[in-house]
Amino acid sequence: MPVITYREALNQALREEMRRDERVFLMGEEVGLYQGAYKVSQGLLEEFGEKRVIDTPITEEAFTGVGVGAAMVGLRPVIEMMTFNFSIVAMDQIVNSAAKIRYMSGGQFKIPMVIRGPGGAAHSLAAQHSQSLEAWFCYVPGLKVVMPGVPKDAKGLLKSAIRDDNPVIFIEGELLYGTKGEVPEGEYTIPLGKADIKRKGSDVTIIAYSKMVLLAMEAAEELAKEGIEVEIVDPLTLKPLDETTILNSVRKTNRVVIVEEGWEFGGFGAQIAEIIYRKAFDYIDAPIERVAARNVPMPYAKNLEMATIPNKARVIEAVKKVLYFD
Amino acid sequence: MPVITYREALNQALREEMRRDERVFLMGEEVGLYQGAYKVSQGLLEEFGEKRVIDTPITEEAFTGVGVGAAMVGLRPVIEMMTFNFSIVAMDQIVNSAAKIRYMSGGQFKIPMVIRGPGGAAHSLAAQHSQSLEAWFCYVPGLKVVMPGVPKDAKGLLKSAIRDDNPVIFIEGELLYGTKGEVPEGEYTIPLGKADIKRKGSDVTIIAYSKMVLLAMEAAEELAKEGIEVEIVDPLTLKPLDETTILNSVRKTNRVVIVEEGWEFGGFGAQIAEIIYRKAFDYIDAPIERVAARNVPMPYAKNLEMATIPNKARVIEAVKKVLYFD
Amino acid sequence: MDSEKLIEMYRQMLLIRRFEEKAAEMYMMGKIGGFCHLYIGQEAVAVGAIAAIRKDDYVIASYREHGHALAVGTEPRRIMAELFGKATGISRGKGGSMHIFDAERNFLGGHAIVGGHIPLATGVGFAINYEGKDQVVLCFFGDGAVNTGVFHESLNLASLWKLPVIYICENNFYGMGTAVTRAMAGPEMYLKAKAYDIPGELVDGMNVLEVWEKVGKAVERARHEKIPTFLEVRTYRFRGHSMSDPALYRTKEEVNEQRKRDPIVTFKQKLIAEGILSEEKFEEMEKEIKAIVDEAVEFAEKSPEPPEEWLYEDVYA
Amino acid sequence: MDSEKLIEMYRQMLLIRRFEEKAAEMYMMGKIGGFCHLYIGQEAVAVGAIAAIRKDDYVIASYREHGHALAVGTEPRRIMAELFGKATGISRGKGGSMHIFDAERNFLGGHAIVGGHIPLATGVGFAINYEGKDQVVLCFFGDGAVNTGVFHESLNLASLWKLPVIYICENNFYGMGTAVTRAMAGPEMYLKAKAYDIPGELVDGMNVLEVWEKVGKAVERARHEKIPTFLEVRTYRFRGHSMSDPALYRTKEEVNEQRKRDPIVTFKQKLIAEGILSEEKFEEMEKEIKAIVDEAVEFAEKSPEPPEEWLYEDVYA
Ligand SMILES: Cc1ncc(C[n+]2csc(CCOP(=O)(O)OP(=O)(O)O)c2C)c(N)n1
Ligand SMILES: Cc1ncc(C[n+]2csc(CCOP(=O)(O)OP(=O)(O)O)c2C)c(N)n1
Ligand SMILES: [Mg+2]
Ligand SMILES: [Mg+2]
Repeated sequence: MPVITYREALNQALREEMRRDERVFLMGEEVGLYQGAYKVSQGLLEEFGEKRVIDTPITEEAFTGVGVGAAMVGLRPVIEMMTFNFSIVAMDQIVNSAAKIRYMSGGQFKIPMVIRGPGGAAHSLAAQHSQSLEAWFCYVPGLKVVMPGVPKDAKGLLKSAIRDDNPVIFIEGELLYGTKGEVPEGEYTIPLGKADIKRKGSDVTIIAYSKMVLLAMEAAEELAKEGIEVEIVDPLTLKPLDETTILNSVRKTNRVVIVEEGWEFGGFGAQIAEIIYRKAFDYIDAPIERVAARNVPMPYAKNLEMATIPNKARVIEAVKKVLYFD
Repeated sequence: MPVITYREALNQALREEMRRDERVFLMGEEVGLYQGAYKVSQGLLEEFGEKRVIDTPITEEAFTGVGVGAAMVGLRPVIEMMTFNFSIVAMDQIVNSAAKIRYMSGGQFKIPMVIRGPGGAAHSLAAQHSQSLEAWFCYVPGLKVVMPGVPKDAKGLLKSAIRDDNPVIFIEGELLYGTKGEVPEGEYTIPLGKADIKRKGSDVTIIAYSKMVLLAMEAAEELAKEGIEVEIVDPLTLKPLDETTILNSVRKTNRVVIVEEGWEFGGFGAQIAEIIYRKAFDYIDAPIERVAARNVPMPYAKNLEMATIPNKARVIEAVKKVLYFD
Repeated sequence: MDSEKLIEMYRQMLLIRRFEEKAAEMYMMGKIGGFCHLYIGQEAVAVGAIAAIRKDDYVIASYREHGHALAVGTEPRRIMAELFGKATGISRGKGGSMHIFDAERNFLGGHAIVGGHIPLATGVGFAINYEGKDQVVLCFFGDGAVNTGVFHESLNLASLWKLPVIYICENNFYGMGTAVTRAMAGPEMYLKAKAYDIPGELVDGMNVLEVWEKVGKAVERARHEKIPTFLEVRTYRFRGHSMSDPALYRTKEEVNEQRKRDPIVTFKQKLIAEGILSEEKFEEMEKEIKAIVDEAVEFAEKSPEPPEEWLYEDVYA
Repeated sequence: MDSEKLIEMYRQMLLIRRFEEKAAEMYMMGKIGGFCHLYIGQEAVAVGAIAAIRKDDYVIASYREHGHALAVGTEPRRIMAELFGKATGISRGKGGSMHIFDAERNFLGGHAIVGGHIPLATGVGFAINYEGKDQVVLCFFGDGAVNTGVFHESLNLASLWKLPVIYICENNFYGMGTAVTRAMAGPEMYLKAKAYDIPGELVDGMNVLEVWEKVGKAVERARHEKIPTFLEVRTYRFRGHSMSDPALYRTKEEVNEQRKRDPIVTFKQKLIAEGILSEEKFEEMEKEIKAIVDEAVEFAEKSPEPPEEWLYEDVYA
């Protein structure tokens, strides 16, 4: 299988879907002439022209609404948030238009639309540019939320998201764009709503998504040296969440660590944990550990940033804790 | 003790704090001439004049930012959201300015500001006007979140919120404004971050806030007839959360029901549950039950609306479930 | 314009008026819940504007949209049933007064966040160009919406991208209880179009023919030259902001003065003066409309509530 | 204007230029992280504008704010230490390049959401009036911010409420890689002030004296008549948008053409022509500034990282 970057995988997905369906277009800041702030849309303007790759002014609220309006009358917009931090100014359009129009209209309209871009922290971008908002989006009925961690998933899921008839929040990782992985040749899709077991193991289940999958993999390898076999479940889609795969793993290992990049208090991991406790209470042998960002706005200083976001040591410690190794 | 409405209690709090401190002002849509969309600010324009009771255009994003700017240089704004649904368009100012400026500036500025107004569903207001957003606010470091359910708490907490040096999200209930309760005579405050036991009981703990406290009380009375003694813990402040009071009750009853008006998936109750499981795992005799809104945009039709939001029957059922009565 | 079209305009205005009066009655009886914003006094705006477009053009509006829905031809009974929250409502009882949608008639709702639907209209304009079509979009909103940021962002996009959208501000001089002059700097608001280099015009919203004519010109520009327009249409609402507003912020005198401009009364006088309709025919029309509205109520009344299974439908496609 | 003030303006511009050049160097060496937006080419704007206000007035800016902080008098070493993420940084190492704050000098930051600080400035203006004071606020932002809704909402409020705020758009002709003409309809952007019934003016941002003079007039209006102003100050950034932008969207020729307008070079020529400063004095000043900047780096380099306990400080007051 060819090895490509996460960025290229996304680019391929966009390109293939735009070739496949004339109604798909890409809109956002710097997606065209600049080739994308993070170069995900590299070359698309050249191939598809200004009609289908549209640079916008800095008006997230308006152009997200433009996406919704266009979707109402039959197009299939892909709206790029330069980063998801800026989706906050567009939140009304996401929550009150994209997510609700289908319901409010009694099903008369559908909103086949993807809102995508990087989320989470990169390096030293400080408080306003380092937020993980998946917990917010997951809360809103009518939205789907997807967060791939590796190139293969990124491509297959983005293609499915574009084909989905609902508004899909598709959160990438700025620090993932350069990471590489195998991606199948030719056309494939990965269904939304289906988790993936990224590693088989019998001792403990780590649930991790997006960048945190890579962290979990690293931790798992180190733990394997100590004879601890970790199973890693990557939900891929956070909403709708594949509870079955998660619960099956939990029922097998009886011990769970949840790793997320967002803040711990009110983070999406709390909801995953609550579901596990509620639906597999009798299978849980130790309180679930959560590894998440510290509850502070992201500090700029490198050392403080490092202390804020999850790292391998914290994941390992959490695993040992659920195994009562201390 | 005098019996007054929740609305009057809030009005008294505003009035007293505005008398006490010249720097406190009230700003929002229709707060002045109109006397408040829900009449919480009745009479304040007359007493304090246009300087301190300021009507705004429909520009939530800008006037929330105005509050933050004014707070940075020493004033103590109270910003009214006509309803918290409209705070979504102001979210960037709440999250990126109000909550973060203190941290980003290394503590050079403080933002003593209250953002208040009704949240949750009223009657038949449909999807865009019936949202509970506390889960979002609680997620954001730098904010405090307060949700009183009865007049006494509303008054005492609003006074504390206004005196607090941090941005406080103060969510009232549109359907609570007309409800009555005893309120102490004279000056008093209720500290932020301290839960209140609304009812003593030994069989099961119900954790409920805002309107849901009233529902829990009704359910508890009915359950009492069947000999089930419910303890009701009202967190009052959701962030910072008084874990001690909650955990003490849980360690006593070993059974928990959490009632909230927001959506179940990703709702704040998930975080409360997760804390309880993590910190009192060995004390929990049955999976925690959550009673929350169904995961749908709010429908308009009365019967569907009723089927969406928590009701007494569902609370009673949940209590019986954690008691393994079925 | 031929008499038939004039008569049809009158008929539509009257239908809206009577429909809204009945809605008010039903609201008072508790048959309708939530927020209910009547269109009484503003009828000439929706009717005149919508008379200027084709069936395949698009219309989108705020929460004060019963009139627009009636003007595009949505069945009164389906709207009334929606207000009643019934299964037969045009939005299956899930939208209510503020969220009337009619996909079949290209009526895109019914939106309750002030300003929030303006970018949607902009997006529909974008889609029309994208597909190489020649439709147009009429986007109706209140004076209050002109202060929201998203209005300005949208006009900038429409001008930049040459979108066939006509932005129609129904300036009824109040945003809830706040007079326009207390909320908006530079009160000649149609001049704001200049900032975006698009045509801006003032329109007398109490004169259905003027609305029709000026919207018509804007529609031509949009359809054939892809030029968006911003229209400030001055009108007045004779009732409170919503059913629960006693409207204490304005004087009886002011309202009475405005009532003299009643678009239905003045248009009727014109039609009589020009011999287009006789008093007799007016009577007949009143009866016909009364029957329609009564039937709408009966239909709504008799319709079932939406079944509880519907709760989880329409969340996802 | 007396020569001393002219010389001081020159000195400040030069300090900014050299500081930013050094910052670029340090960024390339990996000493500075994150996004780093240099002010090179735009120095005359901050320096000219801030020369027109009093010490007790307020200044607020976007993420491209090193220059403004230096112009209000924040110690270069404290800024450099902030860029290095050190404990001695002006924001304790927590803010970084985009979030320089200096409470002592009424410098209100450093904000990284485009347009997001414009309402804050508006609120400070509100507070000034509230307290019956006569200060003013200078609010700096880019051409990209003029398209954001919150800019428009804010100008409306400032005009309605008569706030002493001067809104200064530093039009450097690009918002990241997007030329103004591709992002903004009606490119004579200072005319947008008309929509809000406030003065709007065009200013040559490469001429520090013109900036000083025109901002000065706006400051007078704001201070004494409570009239807000919107200024479009035309300038240019000689570097990319941020340190990671190779700026492929514009030609070398264009940049070279603009470099002829270099505000420092042209001002120097003027000072020499008018005999205000000799070449010798210029040399001295260069040395003095080089020493300051070098010392700033040394200070930053030697300063400790913020201790981990600080992580949880400053979340709440
Ligand atoms: C963003 C937002 N803020 C506040 C409200 C509450 N609200 C509903 S209608 C209204 C007044 C709108 O006035 P205008 O735009 O003039 O329209 P009109 O009602 O006069 O038709 C307000 C403040 C809202 N729906 N959305
Ligand atoms: C709301 C928002 N959207 C996007 C960005 C990403 N971004 C940062 S700076 C910038 C360009 C701003 O251009 P301009 O306002 O002209 O200021 P300049 O950088 O030229 O000084 C963009 C798009 C952001 N910070 N905030
Ligand atoms: Mg109005
Ligand atoms: Mg620029």
